[in-house]
Amino acid sequence: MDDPFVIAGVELGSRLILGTGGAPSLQVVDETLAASGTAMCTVAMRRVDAGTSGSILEVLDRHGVRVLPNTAGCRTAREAVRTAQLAREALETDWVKLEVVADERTLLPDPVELLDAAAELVGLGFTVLPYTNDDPVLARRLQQVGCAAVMPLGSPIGTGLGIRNPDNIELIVSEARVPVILDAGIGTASDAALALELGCDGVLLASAVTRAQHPARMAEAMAAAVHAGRLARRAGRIPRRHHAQASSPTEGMAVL
Amino acid sequence: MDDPFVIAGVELGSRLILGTGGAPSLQVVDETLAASGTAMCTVAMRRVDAGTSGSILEVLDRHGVRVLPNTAGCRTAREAVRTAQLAREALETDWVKLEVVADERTLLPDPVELLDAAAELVGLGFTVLPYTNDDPVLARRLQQVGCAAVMPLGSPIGTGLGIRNPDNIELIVSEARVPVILDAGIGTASDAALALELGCDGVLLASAVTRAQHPARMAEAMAAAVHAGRLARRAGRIPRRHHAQASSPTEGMAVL
Amino acid sequence: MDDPFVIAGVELGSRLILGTGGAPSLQVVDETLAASGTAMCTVAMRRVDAGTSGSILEVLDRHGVRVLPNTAGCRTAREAVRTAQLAREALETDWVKLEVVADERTLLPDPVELLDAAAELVGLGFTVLPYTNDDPVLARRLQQVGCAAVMPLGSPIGTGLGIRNPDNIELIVSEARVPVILDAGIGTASDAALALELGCDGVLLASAVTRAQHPARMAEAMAAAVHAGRLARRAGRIPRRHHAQASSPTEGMAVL
Amino acid sequence: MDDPFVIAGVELGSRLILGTGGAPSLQVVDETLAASGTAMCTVAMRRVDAGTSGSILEVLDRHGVRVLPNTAGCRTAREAVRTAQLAREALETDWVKLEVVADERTLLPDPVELLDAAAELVGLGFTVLPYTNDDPVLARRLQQVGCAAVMPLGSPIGTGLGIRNPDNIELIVSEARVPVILDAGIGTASDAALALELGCDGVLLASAVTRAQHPARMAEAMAAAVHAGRLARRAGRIPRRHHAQASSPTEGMAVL
Amino acid sequence: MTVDVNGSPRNVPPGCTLDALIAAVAGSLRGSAAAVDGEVVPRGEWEHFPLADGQQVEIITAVQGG
Amino acid sequence: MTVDVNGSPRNVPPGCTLDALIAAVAGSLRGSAAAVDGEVVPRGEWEHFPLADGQQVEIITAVQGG
Amino acid sequence: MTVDVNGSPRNVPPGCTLDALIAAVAGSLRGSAAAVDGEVVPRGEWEHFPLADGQQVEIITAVQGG
Amino acid sequence: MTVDVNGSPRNVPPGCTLDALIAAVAGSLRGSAAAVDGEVVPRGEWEHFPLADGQQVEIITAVQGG
Repeated sequence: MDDPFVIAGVELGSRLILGTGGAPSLQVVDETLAASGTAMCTVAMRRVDAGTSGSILEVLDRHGVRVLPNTAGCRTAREAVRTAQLAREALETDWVKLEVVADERTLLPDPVELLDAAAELVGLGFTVLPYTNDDPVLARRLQQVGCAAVMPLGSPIGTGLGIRNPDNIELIVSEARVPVILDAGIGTASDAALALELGCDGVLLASAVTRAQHPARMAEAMAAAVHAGRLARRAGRIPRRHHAQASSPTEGMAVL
Repeated sequence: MDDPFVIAGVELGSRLILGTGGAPSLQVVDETLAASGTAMCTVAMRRVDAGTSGSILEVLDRHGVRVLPNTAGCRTAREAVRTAQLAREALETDWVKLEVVADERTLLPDPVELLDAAAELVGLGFTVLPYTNDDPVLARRLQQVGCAAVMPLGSPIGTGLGIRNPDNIELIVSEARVPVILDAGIGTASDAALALELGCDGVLLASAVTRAQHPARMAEAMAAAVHAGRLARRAGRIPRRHHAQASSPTEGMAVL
Repeated sequence: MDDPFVIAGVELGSRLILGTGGAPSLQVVDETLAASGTAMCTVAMRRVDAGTSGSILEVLDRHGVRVLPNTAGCRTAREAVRTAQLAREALETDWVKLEVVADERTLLPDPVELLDAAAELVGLGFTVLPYTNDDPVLARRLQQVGCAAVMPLGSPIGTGLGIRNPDNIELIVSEARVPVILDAGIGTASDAALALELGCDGVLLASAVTRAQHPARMAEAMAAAVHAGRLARRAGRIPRRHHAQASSPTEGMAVL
Repeated sequence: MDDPFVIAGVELGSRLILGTGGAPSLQVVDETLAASGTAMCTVAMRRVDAGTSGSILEVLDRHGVRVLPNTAGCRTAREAVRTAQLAREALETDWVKLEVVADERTLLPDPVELLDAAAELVGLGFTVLPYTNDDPVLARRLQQVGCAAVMPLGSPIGTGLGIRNPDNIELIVSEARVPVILDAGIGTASDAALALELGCDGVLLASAVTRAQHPARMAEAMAAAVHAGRLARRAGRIPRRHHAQASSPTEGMAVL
Repeated sequence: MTVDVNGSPRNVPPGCTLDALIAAVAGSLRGSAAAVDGEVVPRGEWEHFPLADGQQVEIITAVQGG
Repeated sequence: MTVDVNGSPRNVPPGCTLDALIAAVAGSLRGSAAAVDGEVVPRGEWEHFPLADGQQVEIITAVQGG
Repeated sequence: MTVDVNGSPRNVPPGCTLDALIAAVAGSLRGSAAAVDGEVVPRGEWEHFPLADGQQVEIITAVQGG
Repeated sequence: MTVDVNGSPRNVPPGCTLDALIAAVAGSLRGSAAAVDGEVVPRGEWEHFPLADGQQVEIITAVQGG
């Protein structure tokens, strides 16, 4: 593969990372995995007796997809670190999608708790992929404490509003020494393509696929969009011009 | 094919239509055709002795691509009609991309001349695909006089500014009884995906590919983007929400 | 006044033109006129016995405001010309806001009928202010047939979506030889300020004021916004920069 | 005044706060103060012998304008706290515009240092007005430690890019228990009006006025824009609609 | 005789002129205008403009409008 | 004795070890993990980790999540 | 005799027909077309279309275009 | 003796107090403030604040700033 996607020394076969939340059934998860060609999916960690089913892991296994546990629902560094530790014991992976949100209404990351949790988890030997806001300074600090990637939001989780501030994403990319993965806010394929065009190395999305009217079809759309956006980034787009420029010759017109 | 793209009763194998103008060489045209999988390309009609080469037709033949002559450079209905007639004799096709521009600076269509030319060409038995602005009323009138498709601009030719007024494109699509093809203004892959997501049936672009730093790679990107956008349109995207919505369960949190 | 606003040789005391439609009562019209400081208002022409009241004219008289009859509701050049003629006889003014819309759903101008009506009315000695779309070519043609101003829309009538395509408005302004008045689509004060900043000479709005929760207050807001936007245009704004630039000195820092 | 602007119990006569940096001369500062009607201006603290002139204070005195010292150029909480202490001794005010930036290139606030400095200064009895990014969570935390206002950026300092993410500003406003002042990024009058329309209580700007081609005129424009935006916010704008709505009666058309 | 005024039949005295009809319908001549059988009649002609049985008359005035 | 498992009291035999509890609650050891009184217990220690009366045990597993 | 071809004078033998001229100018008949004195001549008529001295002939073909 | 003022050495008479230095450097006490060896000295203490040889003094004032 002439354009590998590598996180913490591990090459992933796809730049599209899927969240499995929101899918109406494991059958739908199964179909979306097949359609998306993804190589890594997130899962949440919850009490065994909360009417949950462990068989999401079987679905991921069947597709040979890497599992990325998240710390969704955690509000403090303490909770997040313990949740990551539980995930490591349960899933035997030291990779974690670190989420520490400030409240249930906005689901926005708490910058202080997030940074504390990231530093502690790195110290505990985790490979930390933090879900963060689009602040370039926080992204920089997360790298300084040793995160393996930074995952800025395009817009709040589940909103489908796309990338609200492309300038910030471009700024994060321009400074990044680790992969940048656009996480949260993707609503449709063009949003995903734009993320890659802005220089993101990958996209992580859940609701846009799992809650679409036809999840598997949208999963296929997202896979194509990520491919398109990456190629476009590498193809060197034409500059934006304020005046028109003809694409047909201006000489050699017949006199009619 | 479960989602055919049909213009005037003819099914085209790709929703991506390429203009060949601006490519530095026929070799590049050849590579972009291969990479794009396009089924139809535009050509301009010019005097034989203007240092021109007829072999663009051979390149199109080699790829089994349909030729769509344009009337680029024409400023009046009279010029455009005669140019279309010459194209019909030269290329033995009655399909024409109708361009009647108001001036060389903006290359914007002249609504009055365009409508007159369209009506006359339909009367002469042509299959008319007009390059138009994004006015829904003009698009409606072009359909009323019998055009086989309408091709509104996203932004002025060659600017790469994308789709400046998505509301107008959506309005044109919502009323259209013929295929709507986004023509002009595409700068990168996400622009093309957006066009399909807005409901356009296809995209016509030239400079975005032929003037990219790596034309063949951008052609491949555009093919993937058009595929992605069409699938996303048919997949039924999630609604835009102003408040966040969790994609992980809110129950079953461990107490840590 | 060092920056006069002149249409057809007549200086108007305000760059804000108000439509009176949509106001819940003449009392509200009276208050909004007072708050806005406008110098010209539009009225519609309707059958006397349609439960209408002529006293809108008395309100305008009381404020010394010029009346600008419109041809709202007309769908053909023929209807619009006759309506303008009736308005001239009724109101003894040869100024007319020319509206020829294509349908009731979009209320978008019909470019062909509009241009025909404009040419005929100019020939009949009218001072024609056409409500048009944002097509720079149509704006140019309306000037060529002798219109005294061009009044492009920002977005469809009554939508409050603001200026959807600022590029087109700037293009119209850059070519205009008559005043350009942004008509339709204004939703709030910043939209009006932006219109002037883009180079428009004035703004015409109705619903944004008459249908606001507090019409008189919004009228005052619009007057201030038009003033602000015009001053800003003339003040020469700073260029947009992609990198930050300090506004405090970078030398002379104390070492602390 | 029926709509007072109050910070920390002090009513200010204008919602427009001016930075004095970037003005080519004190004469220009003098003119912009007069034109703006501002009630508070920021100053920076620098070494006496750095070719600086103390007489900016005389200009502010002459206009009866409150002085708001900033901590511009500080990169750590320690520096910022000491700079604020020096300002308090020098200017005999305990109000401070707290700036702690992460680097000279982006001039973006460092969330961690900013929050630490804010908490310490509040503890030292300062009235703290922090320049922050547009993260609603950081804004909330700054309020929790006792800041008297929050001053989110619209876009980076000096860029004139306006408000890049209105959603975040609206979110900050919706949660705020102290005044929200849009600080940084304003380029022209419509940007300032928009800030107030989004619910900000005031605007702080420097370069947009001091570096405009005609600073005093732009200062007057900004004063009008802030007034317009505030009135519009309080007037209750019309909702955005996707379909047109006539502002003239649809009944009573004459048959012509 | 009967003329159609704004879509409704109306009896008018024989020899009724347009100015009389406008005054009767609109209350005054100011601010109104009329078209007879689709043709606009200039204000100056109203006084001497005789109406004929069965004519279509439109009488309009200014109302609030955008 | 009684331990609190995921918020509910549960009787377990004296000397019950964590691996037995996890197996009983989760059906298998694979894909699950546990914390006792707030401290995460490494998988390798489960077999020999004795439970004491009144301890708070959290047993979690992976579920669909974003 | 002399005809004007694409803006330049060109000598052609008397009785020269359009197909001959196109073949000479364009190298082949395929992919080209012609207008004489502003009127497009259908491909089927070229063979028998006689040229006259002083006529304006436009001969065009397809080139790369947007 | 010598103190460092804003990064440059400056000779001051023995027993020189901070208020005298500020007045000498800034021209007046109004609008200025000082830190000695990194600690800010409250305005009320200037009069009796003795300077010592080799101290680092920062004297600042207000300038135009954003």
